[in-house]
Amino acid sequence: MAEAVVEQKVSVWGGGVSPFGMSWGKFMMWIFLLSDAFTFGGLLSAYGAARMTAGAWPNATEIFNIGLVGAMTFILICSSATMAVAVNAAKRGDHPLVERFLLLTIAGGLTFLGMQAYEWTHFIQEGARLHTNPWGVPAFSASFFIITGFHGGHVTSGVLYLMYVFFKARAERRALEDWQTPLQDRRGRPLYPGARVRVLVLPDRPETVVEKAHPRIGRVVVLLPGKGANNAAMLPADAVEAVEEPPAPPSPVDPHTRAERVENAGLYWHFVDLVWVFIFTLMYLIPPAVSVAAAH
Amino acid sequence: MAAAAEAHVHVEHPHRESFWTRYVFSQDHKVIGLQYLLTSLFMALVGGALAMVFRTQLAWPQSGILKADQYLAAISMHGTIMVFFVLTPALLGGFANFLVPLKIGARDMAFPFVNMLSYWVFALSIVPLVASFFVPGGPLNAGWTAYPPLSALPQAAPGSGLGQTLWLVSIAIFCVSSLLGSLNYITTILVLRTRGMSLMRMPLTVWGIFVAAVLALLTFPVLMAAGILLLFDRLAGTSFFVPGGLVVGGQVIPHTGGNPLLWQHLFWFFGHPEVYIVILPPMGIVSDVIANFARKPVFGYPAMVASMLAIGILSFLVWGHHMFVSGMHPLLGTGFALTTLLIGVPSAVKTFNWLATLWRGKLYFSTAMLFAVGFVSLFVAGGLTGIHLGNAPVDIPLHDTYYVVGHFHLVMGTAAVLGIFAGIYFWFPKMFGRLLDERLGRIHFWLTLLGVYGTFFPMYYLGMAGMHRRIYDYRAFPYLAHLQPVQVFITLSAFLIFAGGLVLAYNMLRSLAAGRPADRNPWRGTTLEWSTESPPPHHNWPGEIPQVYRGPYEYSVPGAPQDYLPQWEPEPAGVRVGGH
Amino acid sequence: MDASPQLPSPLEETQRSGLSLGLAVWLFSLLGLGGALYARWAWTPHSVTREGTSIQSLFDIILGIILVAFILVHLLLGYFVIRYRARGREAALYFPHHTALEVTYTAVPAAVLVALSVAGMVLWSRVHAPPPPDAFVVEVRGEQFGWSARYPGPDGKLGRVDNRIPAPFNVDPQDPASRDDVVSPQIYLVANRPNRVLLRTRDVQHSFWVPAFRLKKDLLPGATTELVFTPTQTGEFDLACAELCGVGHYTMAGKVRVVTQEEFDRWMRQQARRK
Amino acid sequence: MSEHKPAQHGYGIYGVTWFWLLVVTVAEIGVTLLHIPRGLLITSLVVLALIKAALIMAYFMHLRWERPVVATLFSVPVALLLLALFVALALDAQLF
Repeated sequence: MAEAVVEQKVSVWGGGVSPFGMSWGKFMMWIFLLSDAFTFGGLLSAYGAARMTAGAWPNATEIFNIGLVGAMTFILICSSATMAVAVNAAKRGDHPLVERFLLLTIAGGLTFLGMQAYEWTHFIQEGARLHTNPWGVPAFSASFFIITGFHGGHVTSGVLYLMYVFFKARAERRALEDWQTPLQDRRGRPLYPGARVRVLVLPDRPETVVEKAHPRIGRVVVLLPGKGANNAAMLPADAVEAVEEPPAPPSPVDPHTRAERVENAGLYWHFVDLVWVFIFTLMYLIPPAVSVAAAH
Repeated sequence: MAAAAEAHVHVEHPHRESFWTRYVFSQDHKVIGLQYLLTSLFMALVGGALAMVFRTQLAWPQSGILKADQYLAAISMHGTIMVFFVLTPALLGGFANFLVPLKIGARDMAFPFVNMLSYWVFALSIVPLVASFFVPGGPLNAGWTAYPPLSALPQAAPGSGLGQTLWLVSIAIFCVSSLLGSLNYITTILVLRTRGMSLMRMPLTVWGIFVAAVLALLTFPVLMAAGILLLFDRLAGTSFFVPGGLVVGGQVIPHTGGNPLLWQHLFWFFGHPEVYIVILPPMGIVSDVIANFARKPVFGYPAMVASMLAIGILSFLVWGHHMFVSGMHPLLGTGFALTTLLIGVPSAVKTFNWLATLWRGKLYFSTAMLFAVGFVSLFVAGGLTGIHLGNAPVDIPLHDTYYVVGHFHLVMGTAAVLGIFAGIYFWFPKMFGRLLDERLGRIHFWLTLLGVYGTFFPMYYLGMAGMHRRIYDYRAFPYLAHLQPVQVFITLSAFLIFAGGLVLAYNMLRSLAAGRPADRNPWRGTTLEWSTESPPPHHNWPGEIPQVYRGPYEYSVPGAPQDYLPQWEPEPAGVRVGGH
Repeated sequence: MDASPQLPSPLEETQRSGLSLGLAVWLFSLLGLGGALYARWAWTPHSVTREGTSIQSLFDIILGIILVAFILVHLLLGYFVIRYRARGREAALYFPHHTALEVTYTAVPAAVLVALSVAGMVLWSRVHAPPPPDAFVVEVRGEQFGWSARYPGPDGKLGRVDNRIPAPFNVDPQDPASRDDVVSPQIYLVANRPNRVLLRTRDVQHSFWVPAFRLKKDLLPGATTELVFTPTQTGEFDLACAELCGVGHYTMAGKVRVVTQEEFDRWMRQQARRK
Repeated sequence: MSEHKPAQHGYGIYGVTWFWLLVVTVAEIGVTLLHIPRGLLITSLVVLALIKAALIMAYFMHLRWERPVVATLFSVPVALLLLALFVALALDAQLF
């Protein structure tokens, strides 16, 4: 496999191709998830050990509302599915769809967190604390709070991560739209950022530099010379005229980076779902050999 | 990912950087590597000084220069500092950062920003550790392994108060730093190799760092999980590690239902791979140094790589040999004994390959070479007794005695340190453009070698006599009291090692200012780091990154114009290079 | 590529002679060998249990093997270092691999290590064999920082203990099985019959370590561990705590007395009378 | 780095995966309500969890479309190592 790497494309930066056939960012996300799997693995095996050490254990299906937990699982699976659609859409370049499904995923994550907060509140009201609980098995509530809390922390950071990706995707789509439909001056010549223009409405300052164009607003931001960097004016497009036409600037958005950002966030989000599969099974579903009831 | 893309864009631009971005919050792998290396060398002085103090106490227990709790604090901090703050960051931090991009032909790490972050998170983790010296009760008393309940209950020892909590916080932060570092090393090595640098053409140092980084990536999280649970036990009253019904110092402990073996399993699941994290990179460094100064290819390069991988895989499955007398299930003892002895096979292969590399070489004894040969000797001297300790029944009398102390200090402590020293003498000219002084280097070497043998061989003998670890005063034990002269001998030898360290510090400072200037390739080496200037410029090569044409150790190829064929030079006419 | 001037290589000027290093390697290995043999002969306690003697034999066999390997490797290392120093224009041998040699020195250590590990497994299962029902039973309790022991009385049963009970040895006085238990700071074992030492800690982890027995076992908080072995010699032997247990760890020295059955029975009758 | 291929499948596969994940989840809750022996129950729960994990990794995390080496290296060692850790812990938990 390594020999195949040799004659690949060349850049000043250099660098071959990963034997795993993926880019740096995605590869790093994967190995980060491997590492994180071991954090959860450590916690969950500690939970298993604590449970077996304790002998008797409360029956989680009786304490927690399994309907609610089932619904949480349902929500998380749905959000994983919407995320998968967003990733696929990003690969196809269907960006409005990406944004819509990212929002759906974020909504799923927030719903999950809300339900978890409700579940915690309920559990705490029943008398569960980190170091004690009415069932007389301290490790039961301790491991519940720590592990679901750690997972909830992952969901929270996942939601923040997805929000970042969403806003970045939206900003990039807008930047791209700006770039794809450059503003035209009143003679129909394209106005790229950096174009020198003649300002028609300000006869005393005939030549200025366009710093930025906002086609959707239909206005041009004109940087006025001689007045300092912050001296800008917003003008309608038909108030300017291009003096010379600079070449089109490179695209502000790298399609590959753009798709991959969504894909990496997706990997993280699916991983959080994956961990929940095991938490759901090990902490909620598997019944104890000897169960204890609350000492009310 | 974004950071790397930006770095890509900036390649051609001249760099205007302030002092802060250039030397403090630098994203240049070479600066970060040196930051790591110098920090860990400084920590080595701290950890070494602690050892000098408690060795003095042991040699002359009647002197009482330490109190018993101070003694325990000193040994615990010595272990912690040496493992977490010297060996790990010097190798998977210092050398990994400095060497990986230079050796595989990359302009920088894959994620320079994450790289900078990993150093500063590491620096942050030192703060609570040092702070623990100044809190009531002092630093932890429970040893670097911090076994609960001793480490979980503030009543159990003076250092089990705030000092222990700070220790856990420090280690948890360190785990994060280690994660950030490993992500970078693994990604960089797999993805950023230059044209022609196939996996089987990578220098063994890179292989060692790669396998060590994989181990760190997968085991530090488990330590972090254990540390989090222990913090909860200490601060929130949970009972993961503390069983019910304990009475400490007349006080009934409120915890119930915990399992102290859980900590031992989680800790050693990390702890055993950790010893390979600190020994695999020096194995690579020593292979590079020996090949260079023997002017000979490393013998059996594929076997060297295979044995590193085998050690890496097996190292995950041997952790239980630290627990043979802990009362764990006997079945586990059998399994762990088998895997532990199996891991001896690749270690033996590596030793024989180093010997075969020396055979009929053309040996130049620079200081780096002296340390490399010393490494081989210590690795053998320490590794062989692993056959005793890995054999479950034989471990029973030896466990937790000085036999173990001698074993691990030789095989993963001082051997790794000698590997680091070899690396410093070898790459100092690449780091700073000046050579270290060879005469001072030889003084450093002989002090270190004499000191190490004098310190750790007698520890085996004390272990055979039955001396158990971590005791402040052995005079209550008649079978140990008469061995005090041995203790004095050990302590005097240990002073030699520390003196050697001071010589190195002086040598580095002096050579930085007035060392002999070095050209690109002072040692006439073959690997890519020698193809660029000393020290290398920002982004490592002024022009294009060199392409790689052959394996890393083509020394003394018959028919070649000189006795080394660098990886970056195209095939000279009329020479057929074997190997890879 | 080579824009900067090439300076003379320090390689040409480094020390060539490996004589001192080679001699040092030889000297150290011989000293190491001598020290190991001397320590084995003069300092290692003579084993006074049947299991300890077997362990010691396996230790000795392995010691022999590793000392041979140690000396061989160091003889070669020292010889190569002295013999193959850089001399004149003679080049090094280009010798990157040799499959037969490599296979040999992988297979031989593997065979030796597997054989040793099988021997170890056999011995390990012997040391961990379940105790025979007629074994002599004693319970040893460790605490910060001392040892005490309890012996079942004529009923052969040890009563319930709970660390929180302020009675001697934390024995529950309510439990009828504990009435005839004898509690003492003296640890007695009986020679020439299987002894089952139950190990219990009151606070943190300790380790029961009698160098002359060549046996050791941790005292695990929350559980009872045990050692089963047969002492072969009477006498008084030193006991130490081998697991760091706090500030007074180094003061946890004790004695274990191995006595004949008659002597022990006599002592038990005395204790019962005193009660 | 690697050339960017557009996804070769439609969105339908996610719907199908989503459906089966829900079916397995319902089955998981369902088996806990049946009165079957505990050993069998635990086995079936673990098997169902592994099926879910495999579905998520294969289709949502796209391991089915990565090189086989990726799927192997990123799942088998994790599973084996964590299993080893868990077995060791489970054997020792019986002491208490």
